[in-house]
Amino acid sequence: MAKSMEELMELIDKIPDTPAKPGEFILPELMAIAIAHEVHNDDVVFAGTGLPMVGIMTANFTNAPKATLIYESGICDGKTMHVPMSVCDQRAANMSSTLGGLVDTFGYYLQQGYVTLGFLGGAAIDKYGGVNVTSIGDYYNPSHRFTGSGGNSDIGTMAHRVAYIILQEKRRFLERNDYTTTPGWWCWDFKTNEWKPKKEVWKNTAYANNGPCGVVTNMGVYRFDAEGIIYLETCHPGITVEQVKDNCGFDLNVSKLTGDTPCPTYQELFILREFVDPELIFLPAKTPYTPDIQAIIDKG
Amino acid sequence: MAKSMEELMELIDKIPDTPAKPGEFILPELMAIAIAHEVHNDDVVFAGTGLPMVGIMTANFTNAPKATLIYESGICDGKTMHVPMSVCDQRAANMSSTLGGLVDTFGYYLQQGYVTLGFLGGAAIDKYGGVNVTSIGDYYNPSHRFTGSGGNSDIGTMAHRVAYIILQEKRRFLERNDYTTTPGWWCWDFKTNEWKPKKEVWKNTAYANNGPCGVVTNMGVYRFDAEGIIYLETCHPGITVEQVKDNCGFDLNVSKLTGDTPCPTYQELFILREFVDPELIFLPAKTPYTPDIQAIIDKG
Amino acid sequence: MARIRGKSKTAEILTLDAAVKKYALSGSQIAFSGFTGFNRNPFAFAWEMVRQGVKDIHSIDRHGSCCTWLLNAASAIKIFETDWMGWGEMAGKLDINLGRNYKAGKVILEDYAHGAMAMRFLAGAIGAPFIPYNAPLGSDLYNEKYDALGKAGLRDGKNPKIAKKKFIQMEEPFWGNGDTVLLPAAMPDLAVIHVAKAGDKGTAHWRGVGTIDKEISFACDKVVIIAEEIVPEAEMRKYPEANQIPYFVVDAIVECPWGAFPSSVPYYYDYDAPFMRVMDAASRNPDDLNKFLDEWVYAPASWEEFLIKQGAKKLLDLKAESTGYSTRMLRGKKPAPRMKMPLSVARSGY
Amino acid sequence: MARIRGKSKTAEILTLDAAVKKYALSGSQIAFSGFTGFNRNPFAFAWEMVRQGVKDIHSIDRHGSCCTWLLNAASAIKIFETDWMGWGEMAGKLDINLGRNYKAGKVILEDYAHGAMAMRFLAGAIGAPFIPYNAPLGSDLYNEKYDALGKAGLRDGKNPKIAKKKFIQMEEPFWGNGDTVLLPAAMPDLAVIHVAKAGDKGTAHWRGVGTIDKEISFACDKVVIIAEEIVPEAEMRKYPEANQIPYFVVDAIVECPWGAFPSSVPYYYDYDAPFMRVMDAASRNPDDLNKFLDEWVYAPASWEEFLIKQGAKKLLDLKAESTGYSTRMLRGKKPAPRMKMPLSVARSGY
Repeated sequence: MAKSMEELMELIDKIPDTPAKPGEFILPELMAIAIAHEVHNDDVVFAGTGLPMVGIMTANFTNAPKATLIYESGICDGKTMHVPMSVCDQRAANMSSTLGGLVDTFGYYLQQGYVTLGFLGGAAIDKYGGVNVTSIGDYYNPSHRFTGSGGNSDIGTMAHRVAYIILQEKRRFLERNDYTTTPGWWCWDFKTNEWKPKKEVWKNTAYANNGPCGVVTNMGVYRFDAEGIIYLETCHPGITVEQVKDNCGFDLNVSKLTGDTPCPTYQELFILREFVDPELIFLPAKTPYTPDIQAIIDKG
Repeated sequence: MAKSMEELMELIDKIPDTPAKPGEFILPELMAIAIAHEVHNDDVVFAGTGLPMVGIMTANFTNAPKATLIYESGICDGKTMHVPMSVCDQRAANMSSTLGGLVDTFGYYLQQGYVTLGFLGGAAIDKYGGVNVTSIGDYYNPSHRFTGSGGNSDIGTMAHRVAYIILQEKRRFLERNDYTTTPGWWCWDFKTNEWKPKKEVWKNTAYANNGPCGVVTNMGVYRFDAEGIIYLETCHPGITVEQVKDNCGFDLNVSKLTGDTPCPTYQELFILREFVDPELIFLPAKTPYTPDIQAIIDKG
Repeated sequence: MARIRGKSKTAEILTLDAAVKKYALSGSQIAFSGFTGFNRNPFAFAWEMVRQGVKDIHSIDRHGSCCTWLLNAASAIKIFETDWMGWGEMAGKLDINLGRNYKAGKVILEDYAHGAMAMRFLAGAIGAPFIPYNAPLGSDLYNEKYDALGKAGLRDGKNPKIAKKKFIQMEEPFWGNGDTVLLPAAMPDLAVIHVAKAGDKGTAHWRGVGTIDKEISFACDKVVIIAEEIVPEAEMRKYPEANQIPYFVVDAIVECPWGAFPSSVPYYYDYDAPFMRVMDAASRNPDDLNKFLDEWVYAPASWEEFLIKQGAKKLLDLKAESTGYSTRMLRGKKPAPRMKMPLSVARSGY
Repeated sequence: MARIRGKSKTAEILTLDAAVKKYALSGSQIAFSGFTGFNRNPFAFAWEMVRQGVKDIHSIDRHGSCCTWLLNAASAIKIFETDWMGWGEMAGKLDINLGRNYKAGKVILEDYAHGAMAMRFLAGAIGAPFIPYNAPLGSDLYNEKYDALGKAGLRDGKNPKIAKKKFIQMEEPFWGNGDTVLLPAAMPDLAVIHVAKAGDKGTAHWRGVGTIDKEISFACDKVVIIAEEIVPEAEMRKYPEANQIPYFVVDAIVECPWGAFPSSVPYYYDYDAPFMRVMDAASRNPDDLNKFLDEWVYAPASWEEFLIKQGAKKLLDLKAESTGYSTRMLRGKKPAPRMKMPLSVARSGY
């Protein structure tokens, strides 16, 4: 009765590529697809473990089949059959173009300027897209100590564009971070002890114009204005602007809101559920399909 | 009638390992074996194209079978069957341990301090073992322009010991070089414009105590004293001290002469002729064996 | 930075026990192979270190791993100089034992970033004292206030393995390219590298994801290779392009099948996510942790006993298929599907 | 130094003729693959450059090669920034054409050393603006008087490919390790890389001796791959560990069998020492040289015609055996012996 993967592949184009309705998907699915939509077909993408990885894998199966996926352990353009649990999972290396190492990914690819999009997580973010994955409170005696940078500070500043996924809470959306792991559009100039636009601090370097292009949270999607200040672009279906503002530690610009975050399409959800994470490693559970979609699947 | 290489291999231990007499070998053979004798069994040797390569290959077949041979193109410990014409000849890579590249050999091996012996050529040498492979006369308008450093200046200063092969002429054995490609035990300190012991110029660096340990010419073998000044150790058979001094551009210390350069043994010559350069690429011609040696070979 | 060696190393073949005794000295600076908790962690070596009571390790690394998890569990790490302090599949979360030891003031954390540590090991490997890197200006990683080793007074030049500065920001002098950051080379005492195969002379090789194990091997004073199998050196010479480590950097070789468990060795076996969950759960309170250590670290008579205790089913399930990994191991809530071709290739080619 | 690219490159498959026209611009800075005249010199590309009359090349390299020999023969090189100016088997001697052009004031020579150039390309590849190297203090290579590009007024910052200084000597600031030398990154306009195989998407691979072709490919703005054969990209993905160049650095792929002749491509064909002797002999006087260029460069209608003119016997003799090279080609005065085993292995093992 269960269909083979090959039979499921045959079905993809029969599943309507039209938006599902709220309630027909869960929040991690919406977020994974929102991440996927950040990827362009001509991107070289460098993604972190977790939902970013799930999102860019989905993109590689949907809207950005020609995008190059890089994993920091040294994997270039793996053609993945099973979702990796980590950036150095051999699953991610399947049929890759080259298998280098960290010097390749952070030196030859990233610092050399080949990476066009980084997609990363964060524990807290400031108004200018600066990210903290290190600690809250006094650095030497923190109230919370996180894992530390990993590739965050490298990828977040040397990729041409960078986007983040962050859990939205008042204490995570801040005017200023206690510790800036990865500077955003504004940052400290330690030479003059001034808070400045990053373009000035990074003057004349090749990376001066790189920076955050988007943030996906559990409540909405954000962009940055010409001054490098974050604003709300869309609210996830069912979330109000008031709720968003209540979960933000600074006076958030909501004047550019364009409406709701687009719902994932049935086809996107089908791919995500059947081909990206059918093992339910990152998705908490398999959401049932609506009866009409299930009918298409059953009919084969 | 001609013997196979395997039959010749069987003969090696039957050929006496006693010194041949002058006239039973040619000068390049003497020099190649003199080079071979510089190699220790626990050396990591980095050799240049030409006679150095022939010499260390011979050492690998005779007195230093466990020595590691490095070629600058990235070859580590090739087990060579046919003499390479160049340091990037695939023949040198046969059954090697690893095949890296120039970053490996000059960075990971040499600058890291793993190379114990460098064996190099030179166009001219100074009294302190400083070598010129660049130009004679005004650098910008030279009377002679040579190939330039290649790996000479790197290997000649970062290998623990370094030895050179140089054609001995008055204009090539000099008090000071017109251009120092590879400094010897004394060199210029460009910061103070003083000629100083290298140990002072290189103070506190890891390489301060590395330097030339020997020179092989067409006339003799040389060493360096505690002050870093070259002296004659042996004259090649048939060469007089007077002839050596006549072919030296400075007042050469000959007080430590120990006698004649040891003649190659019959076994060494057999290996050199039959296994190292039987194609006559670097040796000008195949020297006939003495009748008793030839008899051993013929008898098989 | 260069160490001038007057003669070539000769690798000796040792038992796990003897290699730990000889090379894993209390107080020394050690780097382990692999990346995160998933790939070629020399776990058996760290396990034996804990059994032998090695202490006060200065761990210098690109990640937290199964090795550092266990060393932190046994409070054997005094300085953790790294860039990502999670481990294994507990991605996104701090290693709990590390957090506990840090809160108790028993460990110094020195923060860098993946790229920065990769460059520091590259510099160490090529014998350069430092390397310029586009370490992000304005990041607190490169804020002098947050130099933990400096604050602890350990940058006084007395320890030859700790640089006098965490970093130096300087104006780029060749191209007018703004400011750049110099990072000191990493050059630990000991590299412990888990590989697939080693020749009996020391030439070593692995397949699959790369990490920076070649760089680490060259950056360290001493190198211990832990191999799934030791084969005749001649075997390794058939395809030298595939070998990453030349024998002359190797001090000791240890044959230890399944020695990277619970991490993976591509083409040999997969990682054991369920066992990593057991480890993580154990770390949540000291009693459970002690029970775990007693049961899994101190009780087994040998590494082989440890593996036998894991059971045959696990060894069967983890054995790699020709893809380099296993689809028989339950990693999430559902079994892995069998696929004939990646979806991206099937739909869009290369 | 980094070049921020807003999108991925997509490699296009071009003819030799079209690739030279599009990428080998007069006046540009070019690096060729291989090492000396013996290994993977993209000779067909240089040959086509001369035929198309490309001029004023700034050649930045680790060696003289068959490519630079031909470009010097046609006086197409204006700046030669390298470390070894012999070529091919004429080891130990300056390239005669280069010497003639230098004497005539038509070319600027900038001297470095192999290790220095390797490090400069490594820096260029990893996007670093410079790299510290133990460039020997007291060597005239690092004497400010002998900075030829500086003397020619070319270090004024106007050419973005020429650094403001040849080198900078500085005190090592992290370890008290004496003085070290900073070398500027190499970051040419164009890399021309001859490989064994390329996938039709651009992933590239070679076997045998390594050189620094991966570093060059990353250090340059544009990358042209000349391949013995273009194969389906899927073919290249079966053993990704063996691939050196990921497709996203490649701008163009040219299929050109025997395109590295008279240098070798290990496992494809050997170098042609006799033809290199013909080249060297021709360079000894201008009439012979012009005759050589007419006969071998300008007259053939195509690279295939050039190869056909070499004759079938040569192609048979040069074809590599399973060792990666050929024992049928007469290199010296006697033929190569057939051996079953290297003498060192037979007598002493590994």
